[in-house]
This record gives sequence, C-alpha cells and structure tokens, in this order.
Amino acid sequence: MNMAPLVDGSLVVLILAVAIWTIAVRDSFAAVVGYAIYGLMLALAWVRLAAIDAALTEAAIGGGLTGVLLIRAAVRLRPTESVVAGDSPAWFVKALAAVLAGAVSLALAVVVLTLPEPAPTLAPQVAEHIASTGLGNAVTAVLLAFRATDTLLEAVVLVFALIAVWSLAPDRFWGGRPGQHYHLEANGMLAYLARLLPPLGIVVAIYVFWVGADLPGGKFQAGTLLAAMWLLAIMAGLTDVPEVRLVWVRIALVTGSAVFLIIGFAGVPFAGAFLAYPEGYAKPLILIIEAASMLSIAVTLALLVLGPPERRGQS
Amino acid sequence: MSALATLIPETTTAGGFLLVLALVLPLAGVFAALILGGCNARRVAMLTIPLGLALAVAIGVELVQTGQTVIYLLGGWAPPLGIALRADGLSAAMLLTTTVVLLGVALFARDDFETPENLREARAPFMFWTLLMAVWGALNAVFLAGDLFTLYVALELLTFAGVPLVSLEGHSETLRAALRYLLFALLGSVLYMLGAVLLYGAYGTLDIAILAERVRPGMLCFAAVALMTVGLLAKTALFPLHLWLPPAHAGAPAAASAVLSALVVKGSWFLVVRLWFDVMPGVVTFSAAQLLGGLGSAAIVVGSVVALRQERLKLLVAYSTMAQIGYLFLMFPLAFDVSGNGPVHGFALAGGLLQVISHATAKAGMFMAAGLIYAALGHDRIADLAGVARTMPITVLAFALAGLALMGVVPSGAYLAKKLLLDAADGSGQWWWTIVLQGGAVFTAGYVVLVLASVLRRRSEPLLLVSRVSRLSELVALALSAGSLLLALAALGPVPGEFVSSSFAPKEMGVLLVVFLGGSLLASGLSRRSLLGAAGANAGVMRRIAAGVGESFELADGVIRRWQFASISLLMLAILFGGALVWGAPPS
Amino acid sequence: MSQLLDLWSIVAVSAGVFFFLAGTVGLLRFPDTLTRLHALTKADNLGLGLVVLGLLPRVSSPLAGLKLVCVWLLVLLAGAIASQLIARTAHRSGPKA
Amino acid sequence: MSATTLFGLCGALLVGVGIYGLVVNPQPLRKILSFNLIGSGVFLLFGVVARRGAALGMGGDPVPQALVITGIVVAFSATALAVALLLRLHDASGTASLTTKESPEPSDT
Repeated sequence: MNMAPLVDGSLVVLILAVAIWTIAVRDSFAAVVGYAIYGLMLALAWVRLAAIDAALTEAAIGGGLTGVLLIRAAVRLRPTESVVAGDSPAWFVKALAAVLAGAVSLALAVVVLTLPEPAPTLAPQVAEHIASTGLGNAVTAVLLAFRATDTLLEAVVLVFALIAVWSLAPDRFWGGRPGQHYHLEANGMLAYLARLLPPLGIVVAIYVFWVGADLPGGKFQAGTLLAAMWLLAIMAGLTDVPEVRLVWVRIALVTGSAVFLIIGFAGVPFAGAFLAYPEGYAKPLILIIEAASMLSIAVTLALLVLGPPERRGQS
Repeated sequence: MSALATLIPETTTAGGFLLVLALVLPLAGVFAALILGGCNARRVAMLTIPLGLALAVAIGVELVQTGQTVIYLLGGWAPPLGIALRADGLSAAMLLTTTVVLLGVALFARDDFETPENLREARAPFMFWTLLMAVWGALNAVFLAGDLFTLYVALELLTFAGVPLVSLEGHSETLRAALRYLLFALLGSVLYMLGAVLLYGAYGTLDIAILAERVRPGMLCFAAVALMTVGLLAKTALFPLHLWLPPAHAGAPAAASAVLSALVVKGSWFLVVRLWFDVMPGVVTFSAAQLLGGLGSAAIVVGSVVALRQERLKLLVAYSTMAQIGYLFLMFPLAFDVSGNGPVHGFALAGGLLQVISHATAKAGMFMAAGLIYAALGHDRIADLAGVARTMPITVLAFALAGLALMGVVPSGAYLAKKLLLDAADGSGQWWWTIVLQGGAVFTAGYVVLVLASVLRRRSEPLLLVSRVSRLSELVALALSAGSLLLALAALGPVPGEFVSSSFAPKEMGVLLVVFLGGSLLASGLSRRSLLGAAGANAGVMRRIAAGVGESFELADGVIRRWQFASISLLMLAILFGGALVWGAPPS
Repeated sequence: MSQLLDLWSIVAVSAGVFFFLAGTVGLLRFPDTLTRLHALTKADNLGLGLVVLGLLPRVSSPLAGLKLVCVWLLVLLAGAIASQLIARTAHRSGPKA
Repeated sequence: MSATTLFGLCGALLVGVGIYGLVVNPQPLRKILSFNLIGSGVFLLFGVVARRGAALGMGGDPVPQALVITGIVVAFSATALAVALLLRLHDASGTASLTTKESPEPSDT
C-alpha cells in the first residue's frame, strides 16, 4: 500500500490552510504563532522534496527564529493593533486584490504544469566535480565551492542587515545593549531549561556542523542552533547581551566573512583563482571557513533577533 | 542542455582580477569600519573610495584596450555550475559614475558626519560612513555579477544599505518612509526572485550569458520577464510605484539623499536594462517597451507637476527625481524598431546610459545644494528663500547648473542623451516620444525657474543664517553639477560629432528660450504662489484653472502613493506586461 | 522473529497515534488553558514515546536508535518546561480563557 | 499528478495568498508575515524545480537546493530589519501605521 500521495496531499492542504489562517485571523499574535507552525510544516514539505538541508534550515530559521522575532514584535505591538486595524480597506479593494493575487497564482500554476520535460539539471555537473572538493554533501559543495560567492555575499547580507538594525538605535543608547533586560528568576523553569539545554544544544550543533560535509547539515543549521541556545540563556536572564560598542562583538560578526575572504584570496596564488581551493586541501579549507562562519552566523542571527541597542551599557 | 553549455567557452580574461578587487574592496571597507569603529569609519571610507575610483578607471582602460568584456570566473568554475563576474561598457560606465559620485558625497559630508570629540563613537557618523561603503559594495555587485541569483543577493544588499540611510535621523516620519520603502522593495525583490526561479526551472541556469542563448519566447519566459520587470520597477520607484520615494528622499540627510537619488535607484534600473537588452532581447516586445516608456512619460508629467506644487525645496527635488526616473525609461521603446521584432539599440542605449550618468551627477549636486540651503537657513520653505543667492552664491550656482544640466542645455550630458534619443525616435519612426523628450525639458525648466526666482529675490532685512556651511561642501556640489553640465564634451569620443552643435547656434538658443519661457509659464501657473512673490495678487481665470489642475495632480499623487493603490498597481502592471509580451510576440 | 517485531511496531505506533489524536481532540475541546495543557502534554509525551518505541526495532544502527531516544527525551524536557511556563502565565493572568 | 507537481501548485497558491495579505492587511507586522509567505512559496517552487532535476542518485538538483538555503537566510535578515524598523517606528510615534493623516513633510526641527 502506498501512502505517499495521501501524506503529500494532506500536507499540502494543511500548509495552505495554516497559510490562509495566518492571513485571515484577526489577532496578530495568533497569526504569528500560526506562522511558526507553518514553518515547521513547510519543513516537512522540504523533506518530501528530498531537500533535507533546506528542511533543516526552514525548520530552524523559518519556523524557529522568524517565529521568535515575530512573536516578540506582536507582543510589543499589541496595544496599537485595534487602531491600525481600522485602516482596513474597502470590500472592493479586497476583491480586486483577491482577483489579482489569484491571477498571479493561476499563471504560476500554469507555468508549473508546463515546465519542460525532462527537467534541466546541474546534478550531473555537480556529480562530475564533487570529487575535487572532497565533500560528500552536494549542497555543501555548491554552497562552498561552486557558488562560494553567493555564500560569501550572504554572510555579508547578514552583517549589512545587522548594521541596518543597529542604525535604528536612539542616539542616547548608541553603543549600549540591544533588547530589553531579562531578569533572572533563580528557581524559574526557564532558567532551569537555560542551564540544562545549551550544553546539549552545543553538542548537537557541532554534530550538525560536522556531518554537514557529507550528510545534510552544515554551518547555517548549526549556527542557528547556537544562536537559539544563546538567546535562551539571554532570555532566561542567565547572561546579558553584550554592548554593541565592544570590539570582540564586532570581530565575531565579521570573522566568518574575513576568513572566507582570506582563504579566497589565498586561492589566487595557490589554486589559480579567487575562492578556488588548492588540490587536496579543499575539504580542510572548507571546514575552516564553515567553522568560522558558524560562529559569526550564530552571533549575527541572535543579535538580529534582539534588535537595536535600547539600553545604556552600564545597567 | 549540456550540449548548449559547451557552446560558450568562457575563461577569465587578463584584467579579470580587477573585478574581484572592485567587488571586495567596499565590503572589506565595511568590515574594517565596523571593527575599527568611531571616527575611523570616515578614514576608511576616505581611503577606499579613491582606491575604488582607481580600480574603476583601470577596469575602463582594460575594457577599451582589449575591446572585449572583462570576465572573471570565481573559484575557477565556469557557468552554469559556477559564477562569473563580467564587466562590459555599461558596467564600467556605471562603476565609474558610482565612485565619482561617492567621492563627491564623501567630500561633501566630511564635516557633517564628523564624530564629536567627546565621544568615542557616535551613531549617525559611524553609520553614515559604513553605509556609504555598503551602498557602494552592493552597487558594484549589481554591476558586475553575471548570475541572476547573485544579483538577487546584491539587490538585497542594496536595499539593506539604502533603507537605514533614509532613517538616519530617526524622526518618526523618516522611519515610516523607510519602512514603506523596505516593505515595497522586499515585495519587488521577491517577485524578481520568482522570475529567476522560473527561468532556472526551464533552462537549468541562472547565468546571464547562457540564458541569453537559451531563452525562447513562451508562457514561462513571459511570466518571468513580467514578474522580474515589475519587481525591479518597484525598487526603482517608477510611477505609479513611487509611493516611498518622495518622503524617503526628502527626509534623509542631504548627503544620504544624494546617494539614494543619484545611485541607489539606478541599481535596479540597471538590472532592467540588463534583463531586457542582454538576457531577453528575443523575448521582450515592442508593445511591452511602449508600456514601459508610457510609465516613464507619466512619471515625468506627474513628478514635475507635483514638484511645482511643493512648498519645500527637498521635497521639490525628490519629486524631480521621480520625474527624472521616468526619463530613464524612455530609452526602452526607442531601442525598438516599429517594424522589427527585437530591440535594435541604435544610439538609444548610449543615450539612456548618458542620461543616467548625467542625472546621477546633476541630482547629487542638486540635493547637496538643497541640503546646504536647509542647513544654512534651518528650513527649506521655497517661499522664504529670498536673499539666498546673495548670501550663498556658490550653492545657488550649483543648483542652477544642476538644473540646467537636467534640462539638457548644451553641452550637458542630458543634452547629448536627448539628441541621441531624438535621433532614435526619428530613426524608428516613433514621433510620439519626441514630444515627451522635448516637453520634459519644459517641465524641468519649470521647477528650476521656480526655485531660482525665489532665491534671486531681494530681501529687505539681512538673511539670518543658523549655521555656516563648509566651503568644501559648496564646491563639491558645484563640481558635480558643473561636471554634469560639461559631460557631453567628455562623451564626445564614442559619439559622432554631428550630434553636438555650438551652444550659441541660433537653433539651440531658440530651443533654450522656448524651454525657459514654457517653464516659467508652468511655474507661474502651477505653483502655489505666483512667481513674483505677490501671492494671489492678480489671480486671473487662467491661473485659477492652472491651480486647479495642479491641485488635482497633487490629490492624484496622494492616492497613488497609498499602499493599497501602489501594490494593486504593481500586480496590474505585472499582468499588463505579461499581456504585452504575449500579444506582441512574433508568431511561433 | 521479524514478524513479531513488525507486529510490535504496528501496535506501538498505532497506540502512539491514538494518543496524539486524543491529545488534539482534548486541545480543541477542553474549556480552559490548564485542562488543554493537561491533554496536550499527556498526548505528546506518551504518544511520541510509543512511536519511538515502535520504531526502535527498525533502526539501522544503535546510534540511530540512540538519536531517536534522545529526540524523545528532548521533547519531554521542552514540553514539560513549556507547559509549566504557559500554565504559570495562565495562572497569573486569571482563570479566564 | 505527481507529488512534485502538487507541491509546485502549493507554492503557486502560497505566493497568491501572501500577495493578498500584503496588499490588504493594514498592519505592517502582518505585511511582514505575508512577505514571508510569498518568500516561502517562491522557495517551495525552487524546491520543486530542484526535485524535478533529480539525477544520478541525488534526490534533487543540489544547486537550487543550496540557493534556497541562502534565500531563507536572506529572507530572515529582511524580516529582522523590517521588524526592528517597525518597533522603532512604534516607539518613536506611538503608532504602527504606515499611513499618516497629514502630508509627509520633513519636520522643521
């Protein structure tokens, strides 16, 4: 008995239902909670599409970090909600928007149904060249060898986004600590969890990072886990967010990109091109880049969730 | 498919490494500024931008000497598996323009964004210099990347660097403008990304050069082009998708406005050019190009009229940017032949490029001048600018020269651009664009005259200045404006000399006179107060009608800039573009 | 032997699924936060535990089995603490909803 | 219909749902959420493209799979910036509305 179509069908229905619900529901808090659930179900869809790396990323970032970010915002914005809800558009605007959005969906659906057969793919080329990287995970090979530039630029995106977030700080708090202050409840459950979980989380993160060379996993997923552990410790009040003026924070942010750039430039004399790896050294170099990136990603993601400096340093 | 891939034997060319340096230098600058912190951010910017200028020049020289596209295969991997950096004439020109304008902005803002001595690091100066390099790095990536996904990442970099420049001062109004900008830009980039995904699904590559060989007209390509085009238009703020532009550009500090207006909107414009002329020349159609040109014309009319209605100088300049963006899209229809199927370029592409360069320099100069006036007076109410010309002659001269350059007076770059486009309109039999090209200058003259009439007015009591402006800043504004005004002389090399006549030829003088007269009429008719200062003293019927027209344009603009209207327009445009592509496609 | 293990898997996973179902019904039908939590945590912990137990004979290596058990333990921990936090918040904000 | 096509249609619909929410919902936070829905729909389409390109024992074309990971991270960065901007606007002006009653003008002071 093949249950797969049933599973896929119900998954698609569920995903669409939750998506529509997050749009339709009145209460923003409910909507963002719905979005976190949506992210987790989408991760299942990624598993069904045989993209385990993407599934892990979607679950960690789409469901996890984005969820935390939106939920925190929804709580803070709650008092304004009813005021802004008054700006709701007239029914004919809604109808027009629905028709147009439907037209876009319809066009996309037609395109999906008429995609060429057999599908073009770069899988054979990846298979042909993956040996030279020494990696077993094709996705990691694409991310760190064939299209390393994208990955480098994406690390830059994270840094730029954080700079942009920091730029929003009120002048008087510049250089201070991001986010609100969380008080430690010595015997609270959250503090208990924040003491128990991070050691486990760090072990799991290192595992996810390490297997990423050959199996699904890698620096993003591991970095996200580390960020989550740090955020947990901060929100439980076990530790405080560092001040953004500190040099080590800034160094931590750019270490990943800097190591990437240095190894990239070293490739010019030793391997004949920027971002190329010398024969036989590809895998260790890639692991070094990934390790540095993982730490930078973890710090950047956590600070992105926490927002601009909102407190003086000495508090 | 794999057989096709081998058709393009691409290798890194001799000067290719320069492209890597041009890509990495600004990013390294951002990192260095972040770590060194404080007043060092300015030092880093002051050091890297001249270096970048040297790099841009070197790339240009390399290009001219070898006569072929400079290419670098990153990691040694050739597309479609790898990513190539490529610089053709278009990229090289944009790289050079960007660094020149950035250098000007950096010199202009040297004193404005100085870390106070009692602080180790202050937010606004530190952020300004870091973001300046961030914008630069993002733009360089846009100009050089040869891959649709890398370009998506570059576009996002540009957005993330541009948005905080808008809200640098932290007023709630600019924060709101920045949020509208960000949300609309995100919608734009996700639609762009959607188009790229579809193209990969059909052709198995995101590389521009390989796609250009593989794409065939069909449902999928039409959908992709329509989605990507409107996505990019949203980021460029072409009418009617300009909801965020006026408040964002007017609310930012002058130096930031200059960057946003002169450079940031050009990034997505550049990608539309790439998409239409390099990737999809066989897919885009005459009718779709007419639609694009039509939007451009509407932008010119609405932007200019609403600019005339403004009471504040910076808002006036921001609306003038909206109009000038319209100009940049006139080259699209003119690159087509009425009878032909695909774009034929001619001089239209050169004209458009020249327009973008002259606009970048002139608009930077204009925003700087407006900013200086604001800084000196503590306000920028156009009605109260009397006496400014006497107190700040250099600044006013910079504004005037920038205005002349935008109007297309001989020998400005815009003049030569207009000539080239008029020639293209003539050659392709599209007389209707001639009207837009000529009429646009009258509109531009309108708001330039409006401002000049105000600043040149005499003042009975002495003008009180709240702060002294730096002479260096004034000179930089003047230099950029003057550069734009003299651009045609520099551009004469690649263009036949017959396009430029002497500035004192009777024909040119006649056109200039007509433009000025028309502009003055528009200004006196449409602006809120009469040109001569006595508001409403002799309000004739004509003036009341004109005021009514102006008011209705303003109202219309207010409606168009509402979120729902703009986003619905965006969707409608996507469908219209799709339709224009299907309808105009050659029968297969 | 293998048939016996298959049978065990079917019985245990089915039982686990039953608890999930019951928990979901409880979540939707029970009147207030505390009773809902009661339904949910019972279902989560017991249901997942049974599913894991059912899957254990089918793992390819002891390491994979260990990972499965770890997943269950982690969910137990997270579930217990999360419901504790929710319950406390509900308790503090009064007995409504 | 194959499962892959089914997920493709799901992606197409998600884009539509997200676009609708982005247009009509007046709350900026919900617009940010809608943007994420559109983004995930686009990524899902990319995943479908990847799955269709399965070959040589690989479950999918690894190039789009890798790009999706990059895309998810970029979308998160955008969300974080938008949320920070929204909260700052809320702190500075007391409202979270994208529209103002008065015309947008730079303040004098």
